[in-house]
Amino acid sequence: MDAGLIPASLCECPVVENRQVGAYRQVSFVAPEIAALAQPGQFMMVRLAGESLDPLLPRPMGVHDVDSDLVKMLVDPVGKGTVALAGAAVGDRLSVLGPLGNGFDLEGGGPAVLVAGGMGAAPLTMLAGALLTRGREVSCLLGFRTRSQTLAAELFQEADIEVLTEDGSAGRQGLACDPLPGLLDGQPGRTKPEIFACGPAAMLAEVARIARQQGVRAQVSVAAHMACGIGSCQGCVVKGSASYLKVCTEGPVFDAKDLEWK
Amino acid sequence: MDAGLIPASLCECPVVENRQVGAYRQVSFVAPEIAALAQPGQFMMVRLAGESLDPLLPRPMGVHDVDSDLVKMLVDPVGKGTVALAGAAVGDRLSVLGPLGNGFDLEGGGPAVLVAGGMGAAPLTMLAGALLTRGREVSCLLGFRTRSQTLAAELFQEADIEVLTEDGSAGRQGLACDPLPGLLDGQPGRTKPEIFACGPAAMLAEVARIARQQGVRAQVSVAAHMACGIGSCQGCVVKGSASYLKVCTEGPVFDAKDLEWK
Amino acid sequence: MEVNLKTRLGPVELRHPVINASGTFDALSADLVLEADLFDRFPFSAYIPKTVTLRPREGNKPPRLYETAAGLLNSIGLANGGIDAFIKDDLPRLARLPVPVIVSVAGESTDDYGDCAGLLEAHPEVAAIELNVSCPNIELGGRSLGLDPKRTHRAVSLARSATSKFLIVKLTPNVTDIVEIAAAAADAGADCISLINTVHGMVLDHWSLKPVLGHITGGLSGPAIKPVAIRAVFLVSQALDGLPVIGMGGITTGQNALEFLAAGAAAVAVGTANFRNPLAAADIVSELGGLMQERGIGSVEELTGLAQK
Amino acid sequence: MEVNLKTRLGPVELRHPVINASGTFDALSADLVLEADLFDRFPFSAYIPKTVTLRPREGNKPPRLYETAAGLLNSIGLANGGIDAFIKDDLPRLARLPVPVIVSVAGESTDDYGDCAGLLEAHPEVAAIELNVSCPNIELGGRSLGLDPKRTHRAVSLARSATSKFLIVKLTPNVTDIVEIAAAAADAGADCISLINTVHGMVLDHWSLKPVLGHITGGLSGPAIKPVAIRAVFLVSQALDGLPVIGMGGITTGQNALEFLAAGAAAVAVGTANFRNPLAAADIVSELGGLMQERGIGSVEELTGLAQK
Ligand SMILES: Cc1cc2nc3c(=O)[nH]c(=O)nc-3n(C[C@H](O)[C@H](O)[C@H](O)COP(=O)(O)OP(=O)(O)OC[C@H]3O[C@@H](n4cnc5c(N)ncnc54)[C@H](O)[C@@H]3O)c2cc1C
Ligand SMILES: Cc1cc2nc3c(=O)[nH]c(=O)nc-3n(C[C@H](O)[C@H](O)[C@H](O)COP(=O)(O)OP(=O)(O)OC[C@H]3O[C@@H](n4cnc5c(N)ncnc54)[C@H](O)[C@@H]3O)c2cc1C
Ligand SMILES: Cc1cc2nc3c(=O)[nH]c(=O)nc-3n(C[C@H](O)[C@H](O)[C@H](O)COP(=O)(O)O)c2cc1C
Ligand SMILES: Cc1cc2nc3c(=O)[nH]c(=O)nc-3n(C[C@H](O)[C@H](O)[C@H](O)COP(=O)(O)O)c2cc1C
Ligand code: FES
Ligand code: FES
Repeated sequence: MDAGLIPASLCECPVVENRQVGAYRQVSFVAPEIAALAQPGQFMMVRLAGESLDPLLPRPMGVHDVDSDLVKMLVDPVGKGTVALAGAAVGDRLSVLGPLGNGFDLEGGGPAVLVAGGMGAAPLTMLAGALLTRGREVSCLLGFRTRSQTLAAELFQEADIEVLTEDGSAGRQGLACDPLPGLLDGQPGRTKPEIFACGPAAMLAEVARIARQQGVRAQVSVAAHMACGIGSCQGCVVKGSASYLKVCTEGPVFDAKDLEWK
Repeated sequence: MDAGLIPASLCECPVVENRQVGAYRQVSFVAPEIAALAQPGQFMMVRLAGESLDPLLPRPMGVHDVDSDLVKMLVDPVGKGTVALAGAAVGDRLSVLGPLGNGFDLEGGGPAVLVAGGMGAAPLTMLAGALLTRGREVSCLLGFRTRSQTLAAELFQEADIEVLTEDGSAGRQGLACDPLPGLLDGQPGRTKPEIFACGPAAMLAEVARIARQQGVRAQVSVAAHMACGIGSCQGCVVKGSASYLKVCTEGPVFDAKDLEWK
Repeated sequence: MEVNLKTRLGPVELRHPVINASGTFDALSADLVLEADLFDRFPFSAYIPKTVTLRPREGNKPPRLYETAAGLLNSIGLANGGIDAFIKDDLPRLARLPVPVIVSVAGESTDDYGDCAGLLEAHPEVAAIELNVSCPNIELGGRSLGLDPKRTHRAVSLARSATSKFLIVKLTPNVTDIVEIAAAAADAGADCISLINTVHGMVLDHWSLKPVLGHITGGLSGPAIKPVAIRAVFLVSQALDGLPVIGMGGITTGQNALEFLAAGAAAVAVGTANFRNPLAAADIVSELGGLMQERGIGSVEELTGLAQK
Repeated sequence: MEVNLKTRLGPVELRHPVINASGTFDALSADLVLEADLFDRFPFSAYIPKTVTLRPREGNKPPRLYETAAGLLNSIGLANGGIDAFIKDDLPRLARLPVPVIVSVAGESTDDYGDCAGLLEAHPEVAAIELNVSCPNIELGGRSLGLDPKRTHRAVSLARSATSKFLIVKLTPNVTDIVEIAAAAADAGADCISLINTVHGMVLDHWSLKPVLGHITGGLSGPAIKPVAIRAVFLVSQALDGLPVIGMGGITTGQNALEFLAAGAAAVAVGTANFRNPLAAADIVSELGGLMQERGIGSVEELTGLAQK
């Protein structure tokens, strides 16, 4: 998880599609520079191009998928900025800075378990693809609040998937982490899997706890409010084991053991 | 020019057309209540419906024309608020409060001279129609900066029109007021015309001067920054001969003799 | 769950916590311009007319308004007909309102505060008095009185001696330490603190590059100043525990009102948002009720000060 | 017409009037993340790194940021590695920049200002020093030093005795009378006043209704505060005739920069707008040139203070 040495660029990108996927909007836009460079787990700073000062700043959005010149993001409209992005119409222009952040480290070997909570599934589609390409075995645990929130399993076509919902309305009832200990132990003679996780803070803390307990490596993608996305403002920090770490340039993916967990 | 006793209403109005007219945008929207009540010279407080706080407030816009359920405004995009209104797309919704203000007093008799500078022509279309319906003779002096700014003469179909431009690129060279003294005197035995004027402050001051000199009545529609449009904020005042007058409720049309002119 | 929106400012009972900010809603003018039944479906739970002064004031030279990013700059300058005309002409008409009337007064000298309060004392239609010690657009020797704790103390003391009515003091945020000023007002006998008046500001004309406002500088209101207002409400209500606070500054939604109440206000006032929509307060009240329900907050009393706990 | 965009801050010559606001652009980090030639086409005419303090500071507890209406609230808390590390690690790398470097320092005690200025004195790469007496996010006995004219005077005097470099003092707008503070700084030997640092504010979380920021309160920046900043620049540059002012607060366009210069600034700084677009300053500079041309204003000198004439 080195600071990316690939230069990020700022582009004005026309929106070519905006469709509903589960409870989210999947927005596709033309961004050849970003499409060429983006790695799983990287993100972009995105806003509607134009003069309006409300919303004022771009929002961090994971690279959900790349399809030749197109970049796709999956937007969960939780507040002012994401509502504006989710409403981008075909033909609208986005101001996009990216790709940013380190992305996941794919160099490890052995099987991979991907754990996602809610929108955390967004960046994992690309990751699953990249891991499969490298010949790694991939299983996914996808947790959601309820059926209407679940992300279509088609997002993870070739991987082995288990969907969980808190209310049991789809897949198994429970949280994304529930099956994790079972997947990690009980496989004598096999390399222990590496964990890749993205989701709410509480889920990541649980992933970190399980990983430590089982002695496996966990790469976690964490969220933070961001202003700049390029290391200028020091606004996006999380507590590392020694000092504060900038999520935008030192993350958003961290080795769980390098962070402080409450 | 009594304070309107007709109740104004606040409506969300879908835009059905937005077309270029001269250098301006003519935006038509569905507003049956306003269409039914609006009088020449009245205005509306208009903004794009929605949550964005920039622009924050509605802008005063004259009622340009009414066509059964439709109301039309003519927008000169001079700043943030008018640029947003000029960009309203078909299907967008406007938040509209109106009709507001007193409008022109149509009760006088005799011929009428309408004097407009630039966008000041917008409210005079309806006025010309109303005066013609009342059997009054109408001549219009329309002044513009240059040819590209002139408002299509079709806006004033049945009236007698003279177009002037400052650079002579269309119609006669000069200012809207230049021919006014000639129209007022030199007609022995006839009732002196009444003046109706709308346009920049300097033009209105000149109209007031000529009217005083020639002893004719001039009704002038004045502009002011407005916040509320309904007499709440006291922000829109102009200096009357005795005290400050609120443009939104005591105007926007005043008898020129009731205002203080520098 | 039943949500109880009632609140009270001392003896003044309010059927919900949303009143208007002085100078931003003229009920008499709006009643003429808007639908005929405005007084019956009045959106505010109490009505505060624009600040009145002892003598009539014509107000500042126009232009008096300019929109800024998510804000509004104004320099009205307390244009009003004077307290005598107010008592004679407006008060009887306002008595028809279905809600309590709170009268806002400002002094052109410190003594005026006592005189104004004294003149209102005899009128039962006046439910409470708000002392505006904070208008940025009139100057007493160059500085508004609410910038100084001693002068604030004196103005409030004079009014306190002249009236037994519920006494609200409205403060300016343009000070180094607003808690110090609030404490001075409380010490002088204020029953309630109103926060905030507008923030000092100025704009230049795009083209001429000269100040837009006739008065050169003005007061900033609207969503732009909401964080400044939330902080003031939080700090003052925390420091003066027990004294009710009326919170305002940029409230445009029920969510905003919820936040001011959580910050420590017992009631909130809507100002600039009235210019976006003259009946905005009705929406704000119903949104507020819905949001309290969603969060399981049963009453305004329970909500007030939640952010401090 | 040729427009001359050059300006100067005392001995420091700037090729145009747009510099960055401290804490809003990290040239070393941006150089890693953005295109490889950032240093060659550096958008600012001088570079100010984030404020450094005598000892390292880890900064405030997150969350440290929240967007408000046309504004940004932050409580970074002067996170920095300390002045020794800055001089050793950063300064040599910054010397590669094609523009002068102005170093911003803040004290955790009044004496620190003198010590920091003294440590920078020996380094020719430092073109000027900015004393940040105005950070709202670190507290010296609860109050930032720039809130008080006497303490400001003392801090500036200490720095003045320690350095002969061009000395800029950056003030907070969160005071009753900013001209009084500016005069104290000038009297103590400041060569230039920088205006404004952020405005005190606070936000509550939509859902939990608790303060969002780990530090509870923070500083508001961005277009929302532009009217506050324009007023401060206008009043201070009028009062301290002759002392150059660096204006900032919400500048996002060339038009905005034009207005700050007209209000009285000799140079302007771009802060929050860098977060909308890290190369915003390049657009601002070219827009500014175009607008000056349109208005027939031939030089920054001619433009500075136009609003006051
Ligand atoms: C590296 C990274 C990648 C992301 N990828 C995606 C993505 O692919 N799709 C997506 O929909 N969202 C993604 N997010 C989250 C998204 O950026 C936030 O939801 C967004 O910034 C919220 O802005 P808003 O104006 O809509 O909400 P606000 O009104 O600012 O806030 C609404 C609520 O969300 C919380 N919130 C705001 N910003 C953040 C944040 N950055 N992280 C966590 N909570 C926040 C607030 O505290 C509040 O409770 C990502 C965040 C990061 C840091
Ligand atoms: C009764 C009335 C009727 C009007 N009818 C129309 C109409 O039919 N079509 C139309 O295009 N415009 C009309 N206007 C003018 C229009 O309201 C202003 O141009 C608009 O408010 C400017 O807002 P803005 O945000 O676009 O510009 P801003 O950015 O606010 O200002 C741009 C420039 O316009 C000036 N300006 C701003 N507001 C006003 C104002 N109210 N009057 C004069 N100058 C102003 C500013 O000083 C500045 O120089 C009318 C105004 C009034 C009072
Ligand atoms: C146009 C206007 C006029 C105002 N007049 C007064 C006034 O007369 N007395 C007063 O106490 N406050 C006055 N204020 C301040 C408001 O009451 C309120 O404190 C401030 O605007 C902040 O609230 P808001 O952001 O909701 O508008 C006025 C504000 C505006 C915008
Ligand atoms: C995230 C952030 C960090 C800041 N850090 C500093 C700082 O370290 N030193 C300082 O003097 N000002 C700091 N400021 C204030 C800015 O330099 C500037 O004075 C203020 O933001 C107003 O300008 P703007 O509206 O253009 O951002 C910071 C502002 C922001 C938003
Ligand atoms: S978002 Fe600015 S440093 Fe990370
Ligand atoms: S616009 Fe508010 S009183 Fe006229």
